[in-house]
Amino acid sequence: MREKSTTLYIGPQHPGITGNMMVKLQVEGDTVVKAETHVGYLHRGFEKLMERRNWLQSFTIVCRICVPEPDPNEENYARAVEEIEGREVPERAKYIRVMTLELARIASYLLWYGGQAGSAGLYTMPQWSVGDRNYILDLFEDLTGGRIYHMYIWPGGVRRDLPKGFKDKALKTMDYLEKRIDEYDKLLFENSIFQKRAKGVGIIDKNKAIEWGVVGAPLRGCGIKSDVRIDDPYEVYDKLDFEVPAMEGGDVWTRALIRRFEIRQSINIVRQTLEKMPGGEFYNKIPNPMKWKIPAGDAYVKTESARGEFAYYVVSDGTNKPRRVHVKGPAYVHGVTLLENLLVGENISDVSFIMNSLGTCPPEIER
Amino acid sequence: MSFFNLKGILSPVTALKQFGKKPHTVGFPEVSIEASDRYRGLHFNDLDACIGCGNCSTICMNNAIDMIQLDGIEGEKGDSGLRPRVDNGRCCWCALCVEVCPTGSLNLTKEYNFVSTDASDFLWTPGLSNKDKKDKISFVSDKETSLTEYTRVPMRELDGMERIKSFAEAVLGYNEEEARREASRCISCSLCTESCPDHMHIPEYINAIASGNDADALRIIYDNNPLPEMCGKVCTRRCEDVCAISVRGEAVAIRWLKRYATETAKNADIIKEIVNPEIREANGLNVSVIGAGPSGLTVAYYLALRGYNVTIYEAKAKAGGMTYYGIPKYRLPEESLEKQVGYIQSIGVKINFNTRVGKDISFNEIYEKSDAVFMGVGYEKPWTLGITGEDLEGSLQAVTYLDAINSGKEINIGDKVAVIGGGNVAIDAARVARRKGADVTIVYRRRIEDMPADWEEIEGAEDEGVHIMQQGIPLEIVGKNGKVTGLKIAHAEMIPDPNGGRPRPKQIEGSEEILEMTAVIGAIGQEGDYSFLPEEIMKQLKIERGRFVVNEGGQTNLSKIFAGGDSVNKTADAISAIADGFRAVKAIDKFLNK
Amino acid sequence: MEDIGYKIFGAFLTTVLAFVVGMFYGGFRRKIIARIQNRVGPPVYQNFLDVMKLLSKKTAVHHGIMQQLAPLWLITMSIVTLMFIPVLKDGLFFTNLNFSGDIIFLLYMMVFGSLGMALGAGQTGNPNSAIGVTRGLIQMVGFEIPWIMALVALMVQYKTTSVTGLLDIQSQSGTWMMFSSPFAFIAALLAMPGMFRYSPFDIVGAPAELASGPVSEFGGKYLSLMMTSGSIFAFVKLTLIVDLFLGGASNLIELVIKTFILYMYPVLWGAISPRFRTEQAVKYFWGWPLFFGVIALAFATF
Amino acid sequence: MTDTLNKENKLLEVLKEEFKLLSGKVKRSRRVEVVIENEQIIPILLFAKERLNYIHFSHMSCVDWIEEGKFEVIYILWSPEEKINLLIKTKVAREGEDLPNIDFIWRQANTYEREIREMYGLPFDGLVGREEFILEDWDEIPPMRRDFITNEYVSETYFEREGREDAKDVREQILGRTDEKLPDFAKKYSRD
Amino acid sequence: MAYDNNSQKIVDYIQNFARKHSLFVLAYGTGCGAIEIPPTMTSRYDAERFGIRGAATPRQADVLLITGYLATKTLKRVIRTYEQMQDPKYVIAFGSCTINGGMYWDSYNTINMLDKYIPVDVYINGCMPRPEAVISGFVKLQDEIQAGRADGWKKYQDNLEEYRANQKKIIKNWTMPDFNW
Repeated sequence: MREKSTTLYIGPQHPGITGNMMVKLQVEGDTVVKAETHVGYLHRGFEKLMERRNWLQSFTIVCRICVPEPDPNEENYARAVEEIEGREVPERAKYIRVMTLELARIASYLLWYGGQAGSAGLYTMPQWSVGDRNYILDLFEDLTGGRIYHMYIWPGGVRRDLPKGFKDKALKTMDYLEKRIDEYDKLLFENSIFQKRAKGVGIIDKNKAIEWGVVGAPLRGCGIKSDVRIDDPYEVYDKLDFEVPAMEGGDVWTRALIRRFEIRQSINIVRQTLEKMPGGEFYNKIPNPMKWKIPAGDAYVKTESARGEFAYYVVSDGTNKPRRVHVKGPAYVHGVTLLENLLVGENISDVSFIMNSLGTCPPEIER
Repeated sequence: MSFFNLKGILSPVTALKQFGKKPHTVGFPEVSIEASDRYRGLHFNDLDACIGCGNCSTICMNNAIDMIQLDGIEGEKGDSGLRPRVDNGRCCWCALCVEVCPTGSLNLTKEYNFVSTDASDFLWTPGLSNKDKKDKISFVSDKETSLTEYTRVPMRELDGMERIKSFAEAVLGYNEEEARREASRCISCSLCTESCPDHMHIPEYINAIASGNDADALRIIYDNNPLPEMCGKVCTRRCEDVCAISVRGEAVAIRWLKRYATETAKNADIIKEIVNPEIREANGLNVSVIGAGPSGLTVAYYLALRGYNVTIYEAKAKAGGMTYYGIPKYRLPEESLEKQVGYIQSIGVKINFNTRVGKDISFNEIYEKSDAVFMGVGYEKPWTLGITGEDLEGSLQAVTYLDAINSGKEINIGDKVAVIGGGNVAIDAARVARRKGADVTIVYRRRIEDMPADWEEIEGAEDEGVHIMQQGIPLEIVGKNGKVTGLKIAHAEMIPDPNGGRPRPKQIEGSEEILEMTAVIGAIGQEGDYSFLPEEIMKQLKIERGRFVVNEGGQTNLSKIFAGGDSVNKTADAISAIADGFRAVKAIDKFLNK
Repeated sequence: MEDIGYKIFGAFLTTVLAFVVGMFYGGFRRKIIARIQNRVGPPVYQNFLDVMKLLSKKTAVHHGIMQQLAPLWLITMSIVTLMFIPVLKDGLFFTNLNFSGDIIFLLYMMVFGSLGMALGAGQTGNPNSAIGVTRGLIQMVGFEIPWIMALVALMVQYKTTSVTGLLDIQSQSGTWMMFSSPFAFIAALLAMPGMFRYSPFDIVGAPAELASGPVSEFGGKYLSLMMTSGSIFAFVKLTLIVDLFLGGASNLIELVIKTFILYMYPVLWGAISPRFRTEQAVKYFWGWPLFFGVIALAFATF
Repeated sequence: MTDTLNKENKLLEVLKEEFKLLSGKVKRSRRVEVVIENEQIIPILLFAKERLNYIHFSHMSCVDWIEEGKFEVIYILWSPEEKINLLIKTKVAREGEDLPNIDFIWRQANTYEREIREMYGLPFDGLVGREEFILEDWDEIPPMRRDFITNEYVSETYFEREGREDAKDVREQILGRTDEKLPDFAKKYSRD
Repeated sequence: MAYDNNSQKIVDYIQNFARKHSLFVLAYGTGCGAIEIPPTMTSRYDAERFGIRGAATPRQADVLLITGYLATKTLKRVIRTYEQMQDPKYVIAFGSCTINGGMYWDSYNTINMLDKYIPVDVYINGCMPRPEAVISGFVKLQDEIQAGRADGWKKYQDNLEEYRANQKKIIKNWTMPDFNW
């Protein structure tokens, strides 16, 4: 093998990259000796744009920050605005929100199934899971009117009530998915080659994980039980019954197991919300959006998204436009400092693999 | 890692059984999934239902919606004549435009396939380019989900039975919080401004109120209305009829908001301090105004601001004309008018009270010494019913009655009063009579819904215990000993007008009855009294059907004489009079500064 | 003279046959994998369209002469290899040019094409290509060892170095080599997916890792040549194994059935397997395949 | 509610004892906010991390208060044990001042600081890292500063598809029909 | 070019037929519309049955999908990628953003009109376009190819100066090699 160091660019145009970003690798033989994340290919200046848009107009733009799972953005933004304004949200809306978030989590995990297996070269998996993800998107379409960008959770509640027959359809989809996930298990998790690929790769040090800013499934994959849903409960998560897994290991395999466990939990939560959902209002109407002012103040709100803790820091100066909306996605840390450190010493075959297991999503790094 | 992981090799093999399954691929294009019932696809706009308020265009943060003129769609009152055009190169399908559409004409459809090689195709007009897609409408916004607030903030009023005890103002007015809330309902479409005879800057002052800036609101209001508080209390508010929100809900309470803004200034000095008008240097031109009614005061105020020397000749002791003497005090308290008139006087308008032109001073004298004369003399002389028995004691006209009450005189009307007519004056007279302790019945030829009076007034009257007899035609006032004892009426049925007009009442034969009354008040209209004019002027002035004939600036055929108010326009309300005055101001200014 | 004419015409027909069969196999592969993946998949003739389209593309890449030669080299080697493989046991057209010792020659030729490719890819200057080439060579070392051992075992066992010789032995004894020398067959079978470079051995082109590896810089006509060569080469490999272990084929239908069944094995395994890392792949080849290769050799020797 | 905010109040007290806080308050359960001079940023962060076990650096943000001529920088920490988000705010002048680099305390702060340096032009003393993080070849004023007007920049830099010039404003259309003028001081209340 | 020759017509027809039914799509998710590419390519919508498949590198690709907005930083890479692609090549533009800026019309970092920088053959409307719409877009492109109208690549060659000027206006640090045919 050659010991000369080569510079290898993974991205921005590269089938293995998650989204549109670039990882610049210094490679010796097959081993990465230095990694540098380059982002900015998807920078749209959301936070600048929101300075020009009023509180409601900003609601339609926040979901675009993260494509695979836009709902945590909407929910975070809505909750931040509600917190500053002191607006009450009806109980039913909270249940619908939780259901939406969990559906989004399932959809995101299904996409992750595809990405994780696809980056390992198992192309049947993405065909299945991304294909089945469409059924969740169909549910979203029925519920919100959009497949990807739902623009559904807005300040004060949700935009529309559940459509007729939604509950049955959702439950049926959940049953179907549960069956399918068993099949995924056989194809992916019981697959000896996948196990060989995933075990012992991209290990995060448990003792340093929190300090490094690791959140979400990667942190739980280090054996640390941390989940915004239980640490800082929002909406109605404290009234639902679900388990947060934590497993020792810190490698790609543990992270995968955590997600495999969580997708079932999410299906379970969706069922629970559908059962427990109270009647009543779904929306505490906001005043005329063009004249809607929020009193001065700030709020820091967090949501557990599929990739980890999603946080919004929103500042109002008392006008009808936000002063500042700062979005921090989990990938902000995962995709830059963590990835850069984790890749060192790994095989270049595993670069994309590790990236997928961390859930690196460039649009939330640069926004 | 086990040495030989048999399960790990065999388990994935089970995946191969999928080979036998039917693929779940969606066919194309023969079988394509129908988008969901809520899908946010391309726009559809019902061009007939749309009123061109442009709210969709305003809410769109992407500047995707332009309001454009379409062939065959003309603007009218309550319709700007513009229709939205969508730039799909901007649209993000957030459907906020649907959520804020006050009429519900704009919707999204299930259609989403829009593919083209030419980028300019994506600029299209919903409803025109996709006429046939009305049945594909999917994402709609009903009154519950719409972001437009369809219910107005309720106005606090005195209780009906409490009201009739005194002449205290019945309507309490919004407090600050209510006003802000109500003002924030406005979508600022400005359709109302066209409908307002005076074209007040309604969206601007409502926005000022909504943004918490009452002083600015007052300044904007005073820009073309010198008697806003009066309007805020008694205006006929045609603006609210065309309010975009009124298509599906209750119009913004424009009148109450104006009232709120003006009431923030407690007296004339504060008004002057807030409005702080720019008064131009005196230009040495004299303008005389006959009649201190709304139109006269308007002319006087704005001409005074422009540096003219303005003198008003008022026959009565108080300024305000019909608004003082014709409107009961529970609607427009005396102090309110005095405050506004005081402000007008404070900027240099001279009012000669108790000076009836033609009696105390001759018209010719005024005419000679003025560079221009404005006549805002109004309709003073009431019409009589034209039925027998009108000369009986206890038979009187509403205007006379109100005038007397407002001047502080007492007129004995007994305890059972019939008011004939369905306009505001009739209701006023009825409610005043009610406050004087009488049991009042309004007799109206048509149905309640045909009454020209404001619905709020009618409701108020009913609350106060005024009976309304609809479809009753007065036939004769019955009297004994020269006093009214009853009113003979006949009931009527409504027959549709073959020409498409509103249905007309037709007397039902044999339905006559006599109602016992102590007084009968007629309120069927007034006319002008031009006896103050000298004969040679009368001869020259063009008068048609009792009204001066004027051009759009209020100028009569005698170029020095301008006229406005009830004696010119047909709408006969205060705001029209103010509008006439305002137009005359511009015309006089132009006329004298050629 | 007549004989030569048949030979030349036979060579032409063989090439066409290999091309057509190889292309259709590729098409079937895509279709079958698609069905496993719950979808419809492209038409079976899709690969023809792809090649035609690529041929019709303009080519404006110049990295050097070697890069331009590489695809030609590749296809030449494929056809040359094909020429030395008896497609049918007997018959006029498809027996081709074989001679004693051609197994050794074939072993040599099969590596040769890849080497040319390696040179061409190396010249493009694309680091992905370079790494892909390295990986390809490493993998080749991996699967060649059990594969060669299996063939050597056959040669030692049956004392012939000619494919025709082995075919004759099979038809004389009436048993296929897969039964008569099972260990060699197992070793060859386990090593075979490595030759096809389908999952889990697609480490050379691994899109998620190396874009498409050595072929990164090849487009248009080059790529079409490569696809053609790949199709022919797939046919070559399948036919060779059929000849060696499955008793060859005496007519085209038999050939197609045997090769197709054999072909399904790497294809289906590919459909359900993620990719090995390079060293894992080598480890795999030097595990069970090598083990069976050694046993086969021992079996043959003793 | 006061009973449930015990740990939050306790945290505030501890911080008040240790540092001279400009202000501090419990925003709600699990959110404590303190404002501090920018010289004390490193001491308070170290104190929070080492002594109070606020080991998770959640977030770092910057707000441009252009009217005051200040940037407000917010450090948000999280304690996995106490489960409290501690917001530490400080203000720094928009021009001429800098903040200390804290990436030796938390290495991921490096990313935040690089972004703030790039988007606001706020320098961090001793910050190492590529100058360009998100933008490329940017030579205007840093875009997140409020005096950078994005739509003006866009209209002079990028193209806009033609064909929309015939758009009309509803207000102007109606004004035109009524032959009325809008006074200038009222215009700011017209809808844009 | 003169198309008076019948044999030329037949060759063109066959060429176009092959080009039409074999579209290699470059795997480059330039914007958020890329999220609908996996569903389009996978089992539910299965674009492969139209001959559409992914290609890892620009050299092998025929179709460049601009999936939504383009940040200026990406624009530079897109131009480079586009120029590396072999003729004939096609560009499909997704979503509103490529037409007139979409929801990022006032963003300082995204371009508004894609066709000022590289030629576009087909626009698919939507934000983002559904997989069905994406497939319709491809079908439209196929029709255009069959009819010989999808000639954006020729336009690019002919008007290179103009495109270059526009590109250089945005990309301040132009360090790319010049386009060689």
